[in-house]
Amino acid sequence: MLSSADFLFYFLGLVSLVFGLGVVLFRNPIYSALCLVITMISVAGIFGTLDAWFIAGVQLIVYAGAVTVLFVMVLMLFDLKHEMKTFSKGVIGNGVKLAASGVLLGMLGTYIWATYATEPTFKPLPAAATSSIKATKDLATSLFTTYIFSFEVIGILLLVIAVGAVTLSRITGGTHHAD
Amino acid sequence: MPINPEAWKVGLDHYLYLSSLLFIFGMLGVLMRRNVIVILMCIELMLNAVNISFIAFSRYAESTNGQVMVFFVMTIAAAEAAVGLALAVTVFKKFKEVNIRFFEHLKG
Amino acid sequence: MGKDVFEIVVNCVKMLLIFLVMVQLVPILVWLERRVSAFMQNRFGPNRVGPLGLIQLLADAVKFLFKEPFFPEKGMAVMYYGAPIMALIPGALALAAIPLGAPFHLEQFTWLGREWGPYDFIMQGYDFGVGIVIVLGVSSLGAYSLLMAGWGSSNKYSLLGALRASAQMVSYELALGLSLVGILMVFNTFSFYDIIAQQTGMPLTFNFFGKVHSIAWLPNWGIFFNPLGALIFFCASFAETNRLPFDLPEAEGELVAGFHTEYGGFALLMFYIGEYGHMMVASALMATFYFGGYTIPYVANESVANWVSSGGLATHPNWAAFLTSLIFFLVFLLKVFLFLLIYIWVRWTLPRFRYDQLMDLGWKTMLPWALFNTVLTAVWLAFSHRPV
Amino acid sequence: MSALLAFLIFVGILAGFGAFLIILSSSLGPRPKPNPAKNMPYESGVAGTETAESRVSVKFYLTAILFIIFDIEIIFMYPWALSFMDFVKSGQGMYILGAMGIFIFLFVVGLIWEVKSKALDWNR
Repeated sequence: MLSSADFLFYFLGLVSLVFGLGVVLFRNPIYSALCLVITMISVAGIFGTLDAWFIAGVQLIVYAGAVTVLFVMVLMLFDLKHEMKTFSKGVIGNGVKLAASGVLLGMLGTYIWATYATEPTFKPLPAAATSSIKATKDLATSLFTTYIFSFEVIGILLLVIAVGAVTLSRITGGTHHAD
Repeated sequence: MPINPEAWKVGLDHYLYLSSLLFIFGMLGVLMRRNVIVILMCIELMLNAVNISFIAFSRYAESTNGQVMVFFVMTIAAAEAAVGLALAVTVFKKFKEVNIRFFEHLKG
Repeated sequence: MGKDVFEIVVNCVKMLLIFLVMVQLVPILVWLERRVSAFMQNRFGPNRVGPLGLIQLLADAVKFLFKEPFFPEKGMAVMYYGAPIMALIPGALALAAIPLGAPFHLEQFTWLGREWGPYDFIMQGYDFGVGIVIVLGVSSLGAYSLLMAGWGSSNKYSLLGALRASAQMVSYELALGLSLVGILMVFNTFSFYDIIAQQTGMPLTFNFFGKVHSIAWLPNWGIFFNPLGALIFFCASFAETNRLPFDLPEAEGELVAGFHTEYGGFALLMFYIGEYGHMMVASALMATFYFGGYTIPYVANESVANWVSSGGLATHPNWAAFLTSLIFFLVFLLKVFLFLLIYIWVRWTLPRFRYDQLMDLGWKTMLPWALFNTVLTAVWLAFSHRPV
Repeated sequence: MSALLAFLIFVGILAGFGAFLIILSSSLGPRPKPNPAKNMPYESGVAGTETAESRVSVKFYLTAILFIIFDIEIIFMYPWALSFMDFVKSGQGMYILGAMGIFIFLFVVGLIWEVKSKALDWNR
């Protein structure tokens, strides 16, 4: 019978796929932003099924609580009445794009079907770390011992963005007017 | 060839299928949409799909490297969203229109 | 959710109880607010309906239910109706993640002719190991209900109010998050139960540059380890819940009621439930981190258990265990009510900030002070716990 | 895992309760009698000139951008807070203080630059 862990994975996976598709298909960008919020929360849930609780919390704080709020805020500031057509036109262009994603989906589908027709190499979930606190502590110690250099580079990157985003929003350049 | 009835038990490859499907949706969004903000959102979607496979591999390989990598991917994604939206706002202020076609006028 | 039927049923009932705790506390808090504000302004407040005016809130709720359903002209239905529901969710989810009492253990017992095995229940909705990160993550979703309300009611001023309220809520979340880093460093763990365990019983003992000092007359609470962090956390939580003195988005002349101008009837009440929910979460966090959670200051948990079982109140050890955790729940509720009282008290004493003062306070004073507090705690811990 | 199941059940209960309240309150009241004056968005009596999507000051998104950047720097401080005492107890106190000192120094430089560049000034 479907165990509760499997049910959780299938439920959260379905929610994230459906609302992920919603982000792409909704004409009004505000609704696609709201679908993005629900996708972020369900991806945090999927991290939960993988016992990565600290990363699920960070995903909720950073993605669902900060980045998507910025998207919704910027969308609200724009004048959306005369929204250009949402999907790119051009038959050849669209044809190539749809063909590319069709090929990808096809490959994925046949791969799934091929592996599961034979004997799936089902690897059971290894035992979770003793407690999520200990797992987070291992994450923290490895962050500060093996990845210390990239940690400092991230600090510099964040400083550069703090300065860059503000100056970017102040330039009034641009060569041509709207054609 | 009948599908193996035991296939629905969740293993590592189920997470990879989910993450690749989400990635394809994000890629479709980036290719098809014209509104800059929605393109940035679909890039966030693709980065989330990458995060899912990172965590799935780190969970099944029982090492924390995947989770540290997810930390850095999140920083890059948030930085990219912040700068991308700052650009989109300058385009909007200039051309009263948010469309990927106007981005090549943005010089100086 | 549990091994067998009994545990699953008890967990679901516990889930409903915690949800009812939040929804039922809101009318009591509104009544308390009106009585306390009346007391402060030397008048009576609601005392006609029912004893001491307690039924007043029930009457209000019923009146709100029967208001004419109103929908603004060019409003968006999904956002307009989604906003009140979204206002309910973060507060309750965060409250369910905070432990309200001590976990208790039930031995083997027979009931309805069946043998029920030993169980371990926690007085909490669900226990993620890293509780505080999930609570912060969920309470950061509160900004969406404001934005959806502002945008859904297609009223220019409510949109401006919503943007202001969410900008304020967002910028004070920084100070909220940073002020907790100090206390987490002292306790060296994320799980609520370890934090509370480190604050029980013995008098205040701390290690100051190598020498261990102990002050007998002070309990071993977190506030003495990190007073500045506690102050910043409490002030930032005012701004998180849009309460006075930070409720400018709802108070300015033309903004009228800010993001919920176009709402009447029960939707308006749901926004209040959301606001009080955030208040309860902030007071519960304040009590858990800085004032010892559900433990009684000088009394160790075991002595409370012994007192209950010896006192003859409970014959069967299971009832004794249940009663002890009930006592802890009442202690925790008392602490949370003390902080809620302070929220209401501050509302009727402090004047309101202007918007640029409010944002300057958030970015230019609270954030640097929280950072200073973190650095100070780090230096103090590094030098006092050095392996000599 | 069961905690996540409880979390989802709780979200379901909350959303159901909220939807029930909305449906109840919109069905119980008197039949909505639309009338143009009432349906106009409430602008304290003054007839609204433009719709909600008209120009609104763009200062708000700058706060949101800066919030993201500083929020990530705070998120990096959580694992530091967790592993700080273990490093100190194992004699590496100075190492961890130095590592985080650089990070916090960059945080402070960013904050000071934001304050000096008047990015956060609300002239209203």
